[in-house]
Amino acid sequence: GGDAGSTDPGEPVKVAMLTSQTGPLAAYGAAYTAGFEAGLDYATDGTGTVDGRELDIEWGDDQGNPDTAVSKAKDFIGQGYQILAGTAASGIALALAEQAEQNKILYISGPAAADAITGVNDYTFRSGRQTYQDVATAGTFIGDPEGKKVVVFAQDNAFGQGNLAGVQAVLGGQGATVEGVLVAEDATEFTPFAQQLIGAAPDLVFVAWAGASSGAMWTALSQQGVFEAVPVVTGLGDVATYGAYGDASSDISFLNHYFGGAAGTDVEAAMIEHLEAAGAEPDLFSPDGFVAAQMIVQAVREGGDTVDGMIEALEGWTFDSVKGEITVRAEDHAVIQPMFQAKLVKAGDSWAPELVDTIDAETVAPPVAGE
Amino acid sequence: MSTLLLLVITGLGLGALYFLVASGLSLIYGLMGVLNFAHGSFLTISAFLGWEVGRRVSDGTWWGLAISALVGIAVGAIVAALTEYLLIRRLYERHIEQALVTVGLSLATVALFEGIWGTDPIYTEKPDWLGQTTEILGAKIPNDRFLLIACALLVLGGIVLFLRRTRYGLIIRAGVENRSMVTALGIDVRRSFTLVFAIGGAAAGLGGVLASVYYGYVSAHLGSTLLIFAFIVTVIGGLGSLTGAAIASVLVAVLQQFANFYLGGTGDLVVVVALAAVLLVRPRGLMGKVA
Amino acid sequence: MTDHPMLALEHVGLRIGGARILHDVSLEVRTGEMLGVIGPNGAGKTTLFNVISGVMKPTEGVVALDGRDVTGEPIHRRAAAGLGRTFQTSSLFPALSVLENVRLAAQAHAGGATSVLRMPRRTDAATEAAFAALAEVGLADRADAEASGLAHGEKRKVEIAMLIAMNPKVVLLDEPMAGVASGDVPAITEVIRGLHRGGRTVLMVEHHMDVVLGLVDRVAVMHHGELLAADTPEAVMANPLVQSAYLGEAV
Amino acid sequence: MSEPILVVDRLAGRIAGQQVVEDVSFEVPATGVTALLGRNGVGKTSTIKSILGLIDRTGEVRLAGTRIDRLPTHRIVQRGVGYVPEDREVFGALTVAENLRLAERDARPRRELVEQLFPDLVQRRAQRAGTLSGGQQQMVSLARALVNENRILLVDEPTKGLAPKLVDEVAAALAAAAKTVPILLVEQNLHVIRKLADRVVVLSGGRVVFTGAATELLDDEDRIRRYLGVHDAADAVENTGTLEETR
Amino acid sequence: MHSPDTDTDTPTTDAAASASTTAPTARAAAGAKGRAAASAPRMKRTLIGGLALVVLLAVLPLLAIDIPGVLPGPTYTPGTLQLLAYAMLIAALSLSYRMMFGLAGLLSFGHALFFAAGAYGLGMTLEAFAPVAWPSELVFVVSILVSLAFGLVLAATVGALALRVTGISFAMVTLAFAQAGSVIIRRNPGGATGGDEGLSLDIANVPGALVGVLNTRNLYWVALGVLVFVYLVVLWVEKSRAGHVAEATRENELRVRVIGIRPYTVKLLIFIVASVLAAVAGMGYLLLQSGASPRVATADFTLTLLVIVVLGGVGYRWGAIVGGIVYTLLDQRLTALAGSDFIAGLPAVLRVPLSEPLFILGTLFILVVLFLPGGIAGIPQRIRSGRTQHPVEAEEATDA
Ligand SMILES: Nc1ncnc2c1ncn2[C@@H]1O[C@H](COP(=O)(O)OP(=O)(O)OP(=O)(O)O)[C@@H](O)[C@H]1O
Ligand SMILES: Nc1ncnc2c1ncn2[C@@H]1O[C@H](COP(=O)(O)OP(=O)(O)OP(=O)(O)O)[C@@H](O)[C@H]1O
Ligand SMILES: [Mg+2]
Ligand SMILES: [Mg+2]
Repeated sequence: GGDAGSTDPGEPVKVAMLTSQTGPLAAYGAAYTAGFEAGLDYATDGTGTVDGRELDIEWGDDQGNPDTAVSKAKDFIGQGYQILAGTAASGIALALAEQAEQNKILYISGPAAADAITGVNDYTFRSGRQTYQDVATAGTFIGDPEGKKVVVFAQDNAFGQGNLAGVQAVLGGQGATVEGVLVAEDATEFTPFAQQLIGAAPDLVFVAWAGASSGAMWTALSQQGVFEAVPVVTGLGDVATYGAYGDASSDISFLNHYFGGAAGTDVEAAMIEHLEAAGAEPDLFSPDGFVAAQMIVQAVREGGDTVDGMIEALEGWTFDSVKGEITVRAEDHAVIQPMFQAKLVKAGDSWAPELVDTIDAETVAPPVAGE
Repeated sequence: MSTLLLLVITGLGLGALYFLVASGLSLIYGLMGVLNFAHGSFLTISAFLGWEVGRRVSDGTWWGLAISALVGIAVGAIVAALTEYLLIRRLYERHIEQALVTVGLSLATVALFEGIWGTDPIYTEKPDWLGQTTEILGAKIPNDRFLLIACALLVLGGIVLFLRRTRYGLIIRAGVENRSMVTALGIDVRRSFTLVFAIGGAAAGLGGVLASVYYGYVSAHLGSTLLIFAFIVTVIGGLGSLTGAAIASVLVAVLQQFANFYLGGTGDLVVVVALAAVLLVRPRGLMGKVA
Repeated sequence: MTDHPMLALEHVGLRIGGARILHDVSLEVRTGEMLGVIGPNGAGKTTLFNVISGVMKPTEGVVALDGRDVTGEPIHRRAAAGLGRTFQTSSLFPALSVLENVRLAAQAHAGGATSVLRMPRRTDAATEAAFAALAEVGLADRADAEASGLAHGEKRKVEIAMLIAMNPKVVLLDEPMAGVASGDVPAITEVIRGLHRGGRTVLMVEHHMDVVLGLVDRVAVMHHGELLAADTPEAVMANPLVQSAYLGEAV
Repeated sequence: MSEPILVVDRLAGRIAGQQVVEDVSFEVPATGVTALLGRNGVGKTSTIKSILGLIDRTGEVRLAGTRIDRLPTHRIVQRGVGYVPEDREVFGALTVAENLRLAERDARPRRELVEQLFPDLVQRRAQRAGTLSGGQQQMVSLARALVNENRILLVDEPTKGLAPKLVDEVAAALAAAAKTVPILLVEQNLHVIRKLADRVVVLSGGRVVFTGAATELLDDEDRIRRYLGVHDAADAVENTGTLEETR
Repeated sequence: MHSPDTDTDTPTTDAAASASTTAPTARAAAGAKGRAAASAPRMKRTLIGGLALVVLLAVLPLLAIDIPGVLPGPTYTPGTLQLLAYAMLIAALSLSYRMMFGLAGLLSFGHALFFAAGAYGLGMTLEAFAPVAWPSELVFVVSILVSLAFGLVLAATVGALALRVTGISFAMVTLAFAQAGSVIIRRNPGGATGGDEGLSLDIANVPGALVGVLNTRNLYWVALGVLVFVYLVVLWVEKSRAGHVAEATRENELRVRVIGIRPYTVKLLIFIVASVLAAVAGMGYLLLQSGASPRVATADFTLTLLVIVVLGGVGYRWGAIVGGIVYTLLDQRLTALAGSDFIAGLPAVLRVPLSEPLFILGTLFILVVLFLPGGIAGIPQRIRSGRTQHPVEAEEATDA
């Protein structure tokens, strides 16, 4: 039983935030959290209240473990929380989306990139980009894809498969031949695959890689001379991974969701100022937290006290954010946003990203899910 | 052709890495009957401390690497000896409990490493030569594989000599079977046990430093990823047989390479299937002694 | 009655690696007979028992139990067919109680031993049989003790109680008196006699010659894996080879 | 009489918290064989293990005048104590040769002596001790103690499971050894005791109930019956001595 | 949990004799078998105690008991019920694992496979049946039966093969099967398992009463039902003749053969029963979590079970239950502790380790293995006997 479901106007609005504070994704969790706090500050003008109403924000640790996340979510929902946000793991985000639908609450997922989250149900929104947008960004690097051969070099897991599917849809749809070289997730030796890439003689190699093995993978590509043979593109990860590309850094074209300083907007400046005041640095997933905060404030401000009202307030909403103008597409809740192209340059002992180009939000907008 | 050669030689390199981890595991299991789940942690802590010291002395040079290796070996030996002294010794002849204690230790230490060094991998520098390749029959072989193979051979030879030339092997094999009878022959069996742990730990320590060269990073999970393969090769090779572990390391790694490349990335699957198949046909592994 | 021997070995041989452990052993034991098996240490007596009970498979020859060829049968099948044995060093279920040790033996014999549907009870037939067997060897008061804590002599008695509870047709006893205090020898001798009195066929390896000679109908002599003779005790004792290889000089 | 080699004073021993040796005091003279007797389970083995520190013990034990009851087992043994355990306790996974090599403590172990005593073992050097017959294992166990020079031997039921001929041989070997080293012997075979023992110590219920010259006990039917439970002394002797008659 | 009776009819000699240094865990399990047929009044008492406990657990969702620091909220709140239900399912799983490991001495590293088989089996069957036009209750029941059959076949196959070897080889063969299962689940063949992202429950044919946070209470009762069911089956098997033979097999396999019983049959039986029970717990898990994640198929998860069983006390059936519940609560609560202000205020030497829940759990576990060989369930016994060395005899009979 309990008194879940009723919220009195005037009472604080309860918001549950679930993200990794420990576990393998703790670093993403930290960036998201810092971004969220900056965003909340920005969207509420430093008051932490919306139209005089307190936002009562409760944080939970999902430990990168879906079971823990679901348990915590149920706990929150049971306590009457109607807004849930966060998580960087797609598996967890999908499980939470399921909870949101079953219990009719608002859920805004975190940095989790899976395309499947978009349009999964009416109650689920996202605050970050999705795989499709990454891929489409890369597609813009090679000019007209018609007749070109693209090889996707990825890990054989949901992330890699998703990227391959994305490339097939985006660039394949535009006339490119797309092949995948998928490597078992636990493989540690990439030298032969590097050979295979050269053997395939493509016009572009799209690398979708996450996790610790990326250093060894880049070393292998560089040692076997892949960069001399083919242009290589991949997504630029968070600050901690800048060292992973090693000598290959300067040879890779990076598509990028965000890095500190990429956007040059006023909102970004505000965010960075706030982050630095809090002792944090802007990073890949700072905007995701920031946007989530903006969306929550919007939902509370315009949506009244019903979940349906909040959904309505968010659907089709366009606003200025860190990366520029962002639209929450009404049909499937995709977040239409600009993307970046970047390169790494040597800065003393380490590497730093430099903006090459900003790709227009519409250019990389995913097709409406389910259509 | 050059792909085949590449697969075989990189397989050998990977096998060498497996063996460096498995050698200590096999020594400890074969002689003492302790299934040491904390072996991965010995490796990880050695890699971290080796890196911390090495990069301060001279980052990315041979000199720095040598320092790292020495520190890694020392740390591995000390941590392992302490583990034996503080935990394993109290549970002698209770092999299940010994294994359990090491499970607890690995849980706790991995968490601790995460707390200290964070969850992200920390990328490391290595001497330039190790990052380059040497061409053999048209295949560009990364040089660090040669280093791995050389070290694995050294460790294999060293441990075999230790077992052949000293009484320790004998003492420990007897001690595992009947500890009190060994003491009743006037032998201090505890010292031998600690020594074996230390040697196993030292091998893991060296393995840790070399693993960080191979992967190009150190992380709290460095050991756990390697440990499972080390277990597999130890078991396939035959528990307690060092040469068996060496042969199995190579077989498993090469098999894994080929399956990953030609059979759609099924390396892991093939390896576990091979494990089950070998054990069902030869329950004691390839070179296991008759129990 | 039966026209075949209870136990028959035909040209049984066993090699392990290059070593010849048993060679061309042929032996027939009549129903109800008690046969002593003697021979120097390492002659192959225990191995013979192992081959009969199925713990080891002979590399040559045939083992027949009650007229049936059992050479290829696993241990448990032979046991179920009525073959019971003890071990040279006591072999019990150390963490189980004495009663439980014996009851398992009784239950194995009664059938349905591994049924999940049946519960052992204080009052069921197997438990009663176990108590009876314990009473017979004089251990009824130790029924609840854990087997691992028994003194040596008591363990030997539990082994025999397990045999009684199994109610086997053929019994193999491997050195039942080893380590038994002189004072207890007569009592265990009596128990063995009781085993035999029930009409069972008994084979016994024993180095206590007085016990052997006092009990058995025939004595078989093993030497270097071969069966030298199986004859009356008097004849065997008179055999010069037995004297020189086994009995040795008088102390 | 010269000073005793081993003095045991108010020794008590526990296994897993249970008292198995209550309060045992006796001495082993510097020469000859002292037999430790008693029925099954009275604590003979436990007494020997207490002396060696293989089980928890309290009380005082002196070897040639120095206290050894605080020392760990291996140090006690290194002081020259040879031990032949009750159940042979050979290392089954090791070969015969390895078993013997492990036992060698002295710089010049007495290999020839052992080889001469147990020629069977020479043949079986490379066999794993676990596959030896019971009697062969007993030989390994004895050989492990005899291969070193010792100041005392603690021997627990050495003839258990041996064929009569070998019983004689082992008895002879022990008799020969006893010429140079004192022995504390646990034995059930009265015949062997009669032949070897100079003195006897009888245990009952974890305590010493009798000490004296061997003849004092063995010639007294009443004592034999009382202490060892043999109902008829003649029978007891016969038990192991039937052979002469039968032959 | 009720504590075992305080009266003991154990003769002292027996008690001490049982404490050997070699196999304390196994030993503790055996303990009171001689006293197996405990006196009737005692059995009645424990029966009543057990019933009372189940009834108490059953009415918990209707009460408002708050244990701050242990439970996240009062017992009627969905969060607490969810946590307790999860803990009970883990307890049920541990119980099945204990039957294999503690009773029959089968150290498997692959038990997680069967839990996953239950969870994924049911999830995939429900999805496969989703388009079928039968009444949804029927589909639900049929799906459960199909998954049970799947678990059974899988268990029989794996068991029949793995039990051909013993000891560490057995552990490794089970590990190999479980790894293979885990790899396959993660590979997401044909999109059936959802790969890394896990499988989400298709609720089309799941009874409405089991869906949604408001119905957590019902899921709690399902979990309690699973736990009681598993407990009763385990109790039954352990007390049966087969259970006793399994125990004997653990002690001395050759001896079992020689008295005329084939150990393989009994071991296989125990393996299959334990595995199917694990699958049942897995189904409960799928419903409770509205999905399944590949984590439950990993060897790490089996290791967690081992940790739970040992933490609770291998020698005691209710040890597995206590272990499962304590572990789950600790796992959750330590996370809360790790994030607390108190920890954040500590100096780094203390803060870093203490903010890692797994560090605390691992350390705790080591301490239990070293100093509490009977596990948590063995504490009352130790206090009573006042011994510090090893667990002596488990009063198994008393919690029956
Ligand atoms: N694997 C093996 N390799 C070589 N020889 C073996 C092996 N197994 C057993 N033997 C030998 O087989 C012979 C027979 O042993 P067995 O145990 O049957 O003797 P036994 O007559 O029972 O002797 P005891 O009276 O001493 O118990 C022994 O000499 C033993 O060493
Ligand atoms: N591991 C053990 N655990 C518990 N009690 C034990 C253990 N070993 C021996 N005991 C007990 O200690 C007592 C003394 O045993 P010990 O072996 O010293 O007797 P013993 O005189 O050598 O007997 P035997 O003639 O049978 O060899 C016995 O009552 C026995 O039950
Ligand atoms: Mg024999
Ligand atoms: Mg004794």
